[in-house]
Amino acid sequence: MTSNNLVYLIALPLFSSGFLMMLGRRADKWGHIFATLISASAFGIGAFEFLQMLARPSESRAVTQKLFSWISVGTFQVDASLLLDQLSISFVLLITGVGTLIHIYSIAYMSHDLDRRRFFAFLNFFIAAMLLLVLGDSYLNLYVGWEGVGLASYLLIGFWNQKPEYATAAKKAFIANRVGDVGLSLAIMIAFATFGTVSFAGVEEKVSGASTAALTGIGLMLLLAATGKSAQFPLQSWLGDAMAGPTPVSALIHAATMVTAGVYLITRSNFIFDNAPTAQLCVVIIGAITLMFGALIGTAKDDIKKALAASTMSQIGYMILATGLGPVGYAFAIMHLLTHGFFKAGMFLGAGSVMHGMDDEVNMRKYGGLGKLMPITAITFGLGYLAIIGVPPFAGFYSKDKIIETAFNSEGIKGLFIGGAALLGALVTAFYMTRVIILTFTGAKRWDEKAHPHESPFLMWGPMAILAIGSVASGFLLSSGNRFVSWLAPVVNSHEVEHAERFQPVVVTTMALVAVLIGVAIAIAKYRSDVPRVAPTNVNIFTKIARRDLLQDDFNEAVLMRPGQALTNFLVATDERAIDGAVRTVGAVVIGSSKGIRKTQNGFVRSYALLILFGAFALLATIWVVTL
Amino acid sequence: MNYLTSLGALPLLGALLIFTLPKSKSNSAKWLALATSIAVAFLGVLIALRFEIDRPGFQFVENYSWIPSFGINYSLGIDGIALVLILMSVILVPIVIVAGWHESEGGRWGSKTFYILILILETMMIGVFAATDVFLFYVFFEAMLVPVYFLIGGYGVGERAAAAVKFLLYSLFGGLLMLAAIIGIYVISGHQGGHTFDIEKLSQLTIDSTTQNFLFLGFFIAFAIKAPLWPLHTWLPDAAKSATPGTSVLLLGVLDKVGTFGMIRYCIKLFPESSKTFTPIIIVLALISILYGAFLAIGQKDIKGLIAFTSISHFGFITMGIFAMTTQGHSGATLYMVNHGFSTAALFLVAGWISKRRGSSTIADFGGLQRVTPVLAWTFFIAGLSSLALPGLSSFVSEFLVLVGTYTRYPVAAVIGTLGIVLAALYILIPVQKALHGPITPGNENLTDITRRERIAIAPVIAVIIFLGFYPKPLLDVINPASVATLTAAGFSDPAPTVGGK
Amino acid sequence: MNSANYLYLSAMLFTIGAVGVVIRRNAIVVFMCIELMLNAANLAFVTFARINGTLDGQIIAFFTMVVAACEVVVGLAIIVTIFRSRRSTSVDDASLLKR
Amino acid sequence: MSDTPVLQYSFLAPILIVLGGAVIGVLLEAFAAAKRRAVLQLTLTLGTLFIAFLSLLRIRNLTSAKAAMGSVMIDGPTILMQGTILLIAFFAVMIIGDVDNFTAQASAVPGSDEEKSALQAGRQQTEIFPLTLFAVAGMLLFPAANDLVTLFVALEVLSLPLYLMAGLSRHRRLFSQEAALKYFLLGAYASAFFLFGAAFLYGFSYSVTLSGIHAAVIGGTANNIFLLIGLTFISLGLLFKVGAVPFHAWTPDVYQGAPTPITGFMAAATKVAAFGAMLRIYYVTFAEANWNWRPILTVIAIATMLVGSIVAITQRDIKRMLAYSSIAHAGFLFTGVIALNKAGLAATLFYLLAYGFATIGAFGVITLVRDSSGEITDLNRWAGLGRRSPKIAALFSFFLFAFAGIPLTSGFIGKFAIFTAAYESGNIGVVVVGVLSSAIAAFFYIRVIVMMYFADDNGDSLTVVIPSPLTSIAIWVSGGVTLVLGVYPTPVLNAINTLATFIR
Repeated sequence: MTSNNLVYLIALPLFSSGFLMMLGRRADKWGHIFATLISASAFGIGAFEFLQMLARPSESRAVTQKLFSWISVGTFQVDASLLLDQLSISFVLLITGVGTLIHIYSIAYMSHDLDRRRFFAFLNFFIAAMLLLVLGDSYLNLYVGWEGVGLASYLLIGFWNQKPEYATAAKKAFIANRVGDVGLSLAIMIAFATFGTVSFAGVEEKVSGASTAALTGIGLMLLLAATGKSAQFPLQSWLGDAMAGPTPVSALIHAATMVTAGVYLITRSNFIFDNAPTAQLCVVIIGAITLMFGALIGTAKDDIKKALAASTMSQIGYMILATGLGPVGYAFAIMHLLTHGFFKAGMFLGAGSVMHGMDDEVNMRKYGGLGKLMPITAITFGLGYLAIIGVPPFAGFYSKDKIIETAFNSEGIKGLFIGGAALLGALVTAFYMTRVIILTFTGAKRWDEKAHPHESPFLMWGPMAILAIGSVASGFLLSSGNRFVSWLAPVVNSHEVEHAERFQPVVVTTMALVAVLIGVAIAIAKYRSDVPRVAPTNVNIFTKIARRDLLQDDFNEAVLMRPGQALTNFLVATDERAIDGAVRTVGAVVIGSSKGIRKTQNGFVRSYALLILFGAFALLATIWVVTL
Repeated sequence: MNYLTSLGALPLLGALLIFTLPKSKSNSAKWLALATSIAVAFLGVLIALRFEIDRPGFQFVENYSWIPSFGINYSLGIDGIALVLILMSVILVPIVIVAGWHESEGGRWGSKTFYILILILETMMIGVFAATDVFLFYVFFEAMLVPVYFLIGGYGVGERAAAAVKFLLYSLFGGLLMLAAIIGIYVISGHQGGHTFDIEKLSQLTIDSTTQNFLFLGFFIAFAIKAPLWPLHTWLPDAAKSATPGTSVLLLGVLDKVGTFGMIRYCIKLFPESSKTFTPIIIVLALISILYGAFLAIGQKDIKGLIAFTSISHFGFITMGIFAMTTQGHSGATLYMVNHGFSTAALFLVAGWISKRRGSSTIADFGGLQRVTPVLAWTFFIAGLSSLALPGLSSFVSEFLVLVGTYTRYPVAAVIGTLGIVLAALYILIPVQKALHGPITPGNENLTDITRRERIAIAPVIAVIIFLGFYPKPLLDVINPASVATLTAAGFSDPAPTVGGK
Repeated sequence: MNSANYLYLSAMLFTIGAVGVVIRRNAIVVFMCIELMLNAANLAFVTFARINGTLDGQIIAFFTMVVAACEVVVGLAIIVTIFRSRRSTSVDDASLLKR
Repeated sequence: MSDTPVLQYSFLAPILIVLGGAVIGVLLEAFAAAKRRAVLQLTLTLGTLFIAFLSLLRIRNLTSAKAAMGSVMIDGPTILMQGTILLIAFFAVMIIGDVDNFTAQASAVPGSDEEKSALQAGRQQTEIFPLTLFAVAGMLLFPAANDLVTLFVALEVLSLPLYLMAGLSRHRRLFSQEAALKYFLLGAYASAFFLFGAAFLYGFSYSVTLSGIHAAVIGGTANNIFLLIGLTFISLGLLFKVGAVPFHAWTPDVYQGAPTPITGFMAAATKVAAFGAMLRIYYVTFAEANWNWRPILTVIAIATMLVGSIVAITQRDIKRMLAYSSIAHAGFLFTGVIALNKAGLAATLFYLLAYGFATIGAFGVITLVRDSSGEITDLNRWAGLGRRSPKIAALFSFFLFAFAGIPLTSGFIGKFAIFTAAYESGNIGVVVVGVLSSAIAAFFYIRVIVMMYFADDNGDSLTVVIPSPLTSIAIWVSGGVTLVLGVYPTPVLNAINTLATFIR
C-alpha cells in the first residue's frame, strides 16, 4: 500500500518552522497561532491515516510513500521514503496530539516572551523531526529525524540561552545525544556491511542469515543510541539539566515524545534484538538500572521539574526493560510509553502551571498548600499522579503492571532480579511522587509574601485537563481485550508465545499494589510534618549522593571532561611546540648551518686560496682513490 | 568549442581588463571582477549541463601539443570528480567577491590588484582540476601558490607576511618533491614507449614496487601538505588566521581540495599498488587528523583558527574515504570536498563579518550575538551545523558515506572515525555557546546585523548546504561513475555484504 | 739525466708557488708565487715536449709567457690602485667583503 | 712542409668581429673627444655585438666544422653558446651603458681631490666598453676551443678584462678594488692550476687537441697518473670559474664588490662560457673516463647546491645573496653536466640561457634602486619597494620566481629539464638533493619579496631612479624572455635539441 499524504505530516510543520524563522519579527503577531494550526492539521492528517488504517485488515495496514532516491552510491541505496504502520501511527498520534495540546498551552505560557514566535517555530521543527524519526522507512531516514529532534531539543533547552547555565545545559544534552548517535551510525554501518541495505524491511528480510556477532553488534550499538536519546544509564545525566528549557518543552520533548525515541528504536528493531539474546539482556539490564537510578534521584530533588525529569528517566527505564523482554514486551513498552506520554506531559504542564503562578519558582520547598489556590492544576496533576504510581484503574496501572508481570515471568533467575527491581522501582516511585504532591499541593504555605499564586488561564488548563483524561482512561482503553498487543502484533512479531508463568497476574498485581502503598505511606509519614524551606544539609550520605544525580556528573567530569580538557590543552601545546616546533627546528638547523658556513667566508683572500688548495688536494685524492 | 579553455581564460581576460583600468577606478574593478566571475559561474553551469553522465572517461577533452620535446601537451578534460570541484570553485568565487566587497580596501595595495589576483587564482583553480597532463597539472598546482601568497600577505591581518611565507614554503616543498616524482614517472615512461605526461598513458606503465613507492610518496606528501594531513598541517591555521575571509574560503574551500583531488586522480590512478601498500599508514594519519583536528579546534581561542582546525578534521575524513577504496568512500569523499567547500565558506564568511564588526576574532570577545545580530548568528549556527554534519545538511551525506565506505573495508578505522562525530559537536557548540549565547558581552551591544549585500552573498551558500543535504543525487550521479572508474582501474571492488551478497 | 726529474722539479716549483700564495701576505709576493706556478707549468710543458719529441709543448710555453705578461699588466694595475687607496700591499688588509 | 694554415675566417667571424670592435674601441679611447666617447663607445659595442650575432646566424647551420687548423670547433653547442653569450652580452652592455655606475677615474684614490675633480668634470671611464668586448671575445672562444692552448688563452682573455672591470665601481670603491684584487689573485691562482693540468694532459697524451687527448683516454695505454693530475687541475680551473664548492669563495665577495652591471654580466655570461667549456671537455674528451670524475663531481654538485642555498638564507646584502644563489644554480647546472647524456647537454644549454637572462634582468633592477650615495644593496632597506615602484618590484619578483623555479617562468622549465636529465642518467640522489635545495632556496627569494611587499616602509631615502631607456629595454626584454621561455619554450628547445650534439 502506498499513500501520498505521509509527506505532508512532515512537510507542513517543517515548512512552517522555516517560514516563521525566515519572516522574523514580521510574524510575531500571528506566528504562534499559525504554528498551532499547522500542528493541529498534522494531527488531522494523522487521524485521517489512522482511520484509514483501521479500515484495512491487520496484515496490510502498513503504508509507504517513496519520495525520491536520496543517496545512491554503488550498493548503498537509500531512498527518502516513509513508512506508516501500526507502530508509527501510535507515535504519530501521540506526537501530533500531545504536541498540539502543548502548542495551545504554550500560547498562554509563553505569552510574555518576546521570542514566542521563535519558540513556536522550534516546536514545529521538533514535530517535523520527530515525525520523520518515526516515519522513516530505513535506519538512515530515522537517523535524520533522530538528530533533528536532538537539534530541536538543543534549541529549546537553550531557548533562554542568554543564561549561561541554560546554554550549557543545551550543549550538554546535544553532546550526550551525539554520543548515542555514534551508536546509531555504527549500527547503520554494521547493518550495511552485513546486509547491504539499511531499510527496516530489507534488514528484517535478511536477518536470519546474519551472524550472531553482527546482530549483537548492531543491537548493542542501537542500545547505545537509545541510552543517549532516552536518557538511560550511563548517558542519562543531561535530562535533569534539560529542564532549563521552558516547561512545555519539558512536557513534550523531555517527557512525552523525544526521550521515548529509544524505546521506539528498539521496538522497531525487534527483529534484530529477538535474534541477539546478549544485546537483549543488555537492554534489560540498562532498563533495570535506569529505572532504579531515576527513582532514587527522584527522591532527593527539590526542584519540581527535576523530580519529574528523574521520574521520566525511571519510567523510560521501565519501557526499555520491557523492550528487552522479547516479543511479549514490545507492546507493553509502547503502551506504557503512550500512557506515560499522557500522564507525564500532564504533570509537567501542571508543574508549569504552578511555576506560572509562582513567578517561575521551582523549589518545592517554597510551595505548599497550593491545592486550594490552584484547584484545576492540583486535580489534573493528581490524576497524573495516580496514574504514574499505578493505582487502578488509572492508565499507569495497566501498562506498568504488565511490565512488572512480564519481567517476573521472564526465564530463570533473571526474572526474579528484574521483576524485583521493577517492583522496588514502583515502591520508590510511589514515594517520591507522593512527596511531590505533598510538598506542592498540601500542607502549610511556604512561599514568599511577594508571590501571588493563582490558577492558570484556560489555554493552559484546557490541555492539562485533556491530558488528565488521557491519564485516566488511556490505560484501560488500550489494554482491554489485549487490544493494543494485537494491534502491534504484525510489527513486532509477537505471535502469542506461551510462557510458563511463574507468577499469576493477580499475584504480581497484588505485590505491586502493596509496594505502592508502602511507598505512599512512607512519604506521608516523612513529609506530614513541617518541611523546612531550605533543604537540610545534615543528611546522610545517600541523600547527598542522590541529590547529586548519583554522582553521574561528577563521574563524567572526572573521567571524560577533565581528561578531555587536559588532552586538548596538551595537544594545543604539542601542536605549537612539537609539530610546528619540529618544522621550526628544521628551519633553525638550516639557518644555523648557514651561519656556520658563513664563518668560512672570512674575507681573507689567503684563506680562500687555502680553500682552493685544499679543494685541489681533495679532488686529486678522490679521483685517485676512485681510479684505484 | 573549447569549453574548458574558455572557462579558464575568461577570468584571465577579466584580470587583464581590470589591469587596464586607471588606478582611481577601484569600484569599477570590483564590478568588473564580479561580472567576470558570474560569467564564469554561468559558463561552468553550462558545462555541467552539457556533461554526459553516462559517458566514461574524460569529457570536453582538448589536446594541443605544448612542449613537444618533452612530450608535454596542453590537454584538458574533466570527469565527474573534476566537474563538481570546478563547479564548486566557480560558484564560490563570485560569492567570495560579493561577501568581501570591502576586503580589498585594507590591503597593502589597491582593490585592482586584489581582484586581479582573485581572478588569476580562479584561472589556476579551473586549470588544476581540468588538466589531464601531469606537467600541466603541476604548472597550475605551483603557479596558483603565487596569487594566494600575495592575497594572504597583502590583504590579510596580523602576522600575514609570516603566514604567507609559511604557506608558500610548505607548498613549495611539497611541490618540489612532487616534481621529483613527476620527473621519475616521466623518465620511466620514456623507457616504456616514449616520453609522455598523459595521465591515461602514465597509468598504464608497469613500475617496480620500490620505485612506485617512492614516486607515490613524492606525490602523496605534496598532496598531504595541501590537504592538509597531520602532521603536515601547521601552515593552515596560521594562513587561515591571517588571510581575509574570502581568501580563506578559497584557500580551504578550493585550494586544499587540490590535495585530496590529487590523491584520487594521481596517487591512486598512477600508483595503485603503492596506494594499497601505504593505505594502512594513511588511514592512521587520517584518523589522527580527524581526532587531532577536532581536539585542536576545541582548544582554539581564535574563531578562524577554530575553523581551520575543523577543516583539518574534515580533511581527515576525506582522506580516509579516499583510501578506504570503496565506491561509497570515494563518492563520499568527493562529495565531502564540495560540501566542505560550501560549509567552510559559510563559516568563514560569517566569522569574517562578525570579526570585522567586533574588530577581533577572539571567541571570548563575543557573546550574546544571537540577541544582537540574530540573522548573522543563525547563519553561523547553520553553517556550524553543516560542519558538524547534522543530517539534513549537506555534510552529513558525505560524512556518512565516507564512514560507511570505510567500515565495509576497515571497520576499526570507521569506529574510531565516528568519535569525530562527538568531537564535532563539541567544537561547534562550544564556540556557538561562547559567541552566540549567554549574556551580551560588553562591546558587542551595538553591532549591526547582516547587510543586504551579505545576505545576497550567503543565501546561495546556505541554500546549497540545505539542498544538497536533502537531494545530493545530482552530484552523486555525476561523481559515481568517476569513482567507480578510478577504483576499477586501480583494481578495487567493494566488499560484498556478508548476507545475501551478490 | 732522467727527464722525469724535470717533472719533479716542476711539481716542486708548483707546490712552492701554491703554498706561497697561501702563506705570504704581500700582494706582490703572492702574485710572484702565481707566476712561479705558471712557470712550473711551463717547465712541465717543455719537459713533456722534450720527452715526446714534439714542439707543441715548447710553443705553448711561449703562449704562457705572453699570457703571464698580460697578467702582470692587469695584476700590477690592480695592486697599485689598491696600494694607493690603502697604503698597504698586504692582502689581509683587504678584507672588507666577507660573510 | 705542411699547407699554409687556413683559418676559415667566416667560422671565426663572430669572435674576430668582437675582437675587432674591441681594438677599435681602444683606438676610440685614444682619438675620440672625451665628451662623445661614451656615446660612441656604446654604439660601437652594441653594433659590434649585433654584427657578431648576425655573422653567427650565417653559420648557424654548421654542425661540424673546425676552424683555425682545428683549434676552434664550430658545432651545434658552440653556436648555441656563442649565441647565448652574444645575446646576454648585448643586453648586459645596455645596462653597462648607464655609466653612472662606474668610477670617473679609476686611478684616482678614493676620496681624494683628484676623484672629486674628475667627478665634477663628468669624466667617464669609457674603457669599460672595449674591456667588455675583449671579455666577450674570450667567452666566445672558450666553449669553442678545441685544444689546450686555445682553451687557456680564451680563459685568460675572458678573465683579465673582468678583473679590471670588477674594480671600477663609482661608489664604495674600496669594496670594488678589493673585489678586483681578490678576483685577480684567486683567478690567476686557478689559472695556474689549469695550466699545470693542461701540461700534464699534454704529457699524458702527447697531444694538445681535445680529440687527441680523447684518443689517449680511450686507448688507455698512456700514463694514468698524468691523466689524473691533468684531469684534476683542468677541472679545478673550470670549477673555479663557475664558482663550485669549494672553489666558490671568491664569488660572493666579487659579486658584491663589483659594479652591479658588471656583476650581472659576469654572472650570466661567464657562466655560459665556463659551462660551455666544461661540457665540451667532459662530454667530448673525458666521457669515457667518467668513472674517474663523475663521483667527485656528483659530490661537488651536491655540495654546491646545498652550500649555495643554505648560506644565501642568512645574507643581508642583495648582491651577495644573488651571488650565493648563483653558486646554487651552478650546482643545478652541474647535475646537467654529470648526467652525461644528450638530455643533460640540452638541459644545461637551456638552463644557461634562462638563467642568463634572469640574472641580467635581476642585476639590472638592482642598479636602479638607489639613494644619494649610490645603489642600495642592503636588503632591509628594500622594504616598501613594492609600494614605491610596483612595476619594478613586480619585475624583480618575477626574476626571483624564475630563480626559484616557479612554473610559468623560464627557471622552472630549466630546472625540470635538468633534473629530468639527471634522473634519466640514474643519478636520483642528485635530483632529490636538487629538489631539497630548491626548497631551501625558495626561502631567501621569498624573503626578498616579503621585504619589498610586506615589510613596512622604513621611510628612508630609498628611490628607484627612472631607468634610462637602454636599461629599461634590457630589463624588460629579460623579463619577457624569462616569461616566454617559461610559457612557450618549444622553439628554443627545438633549436637546442637539433643542435646539441658535440663533435669531436
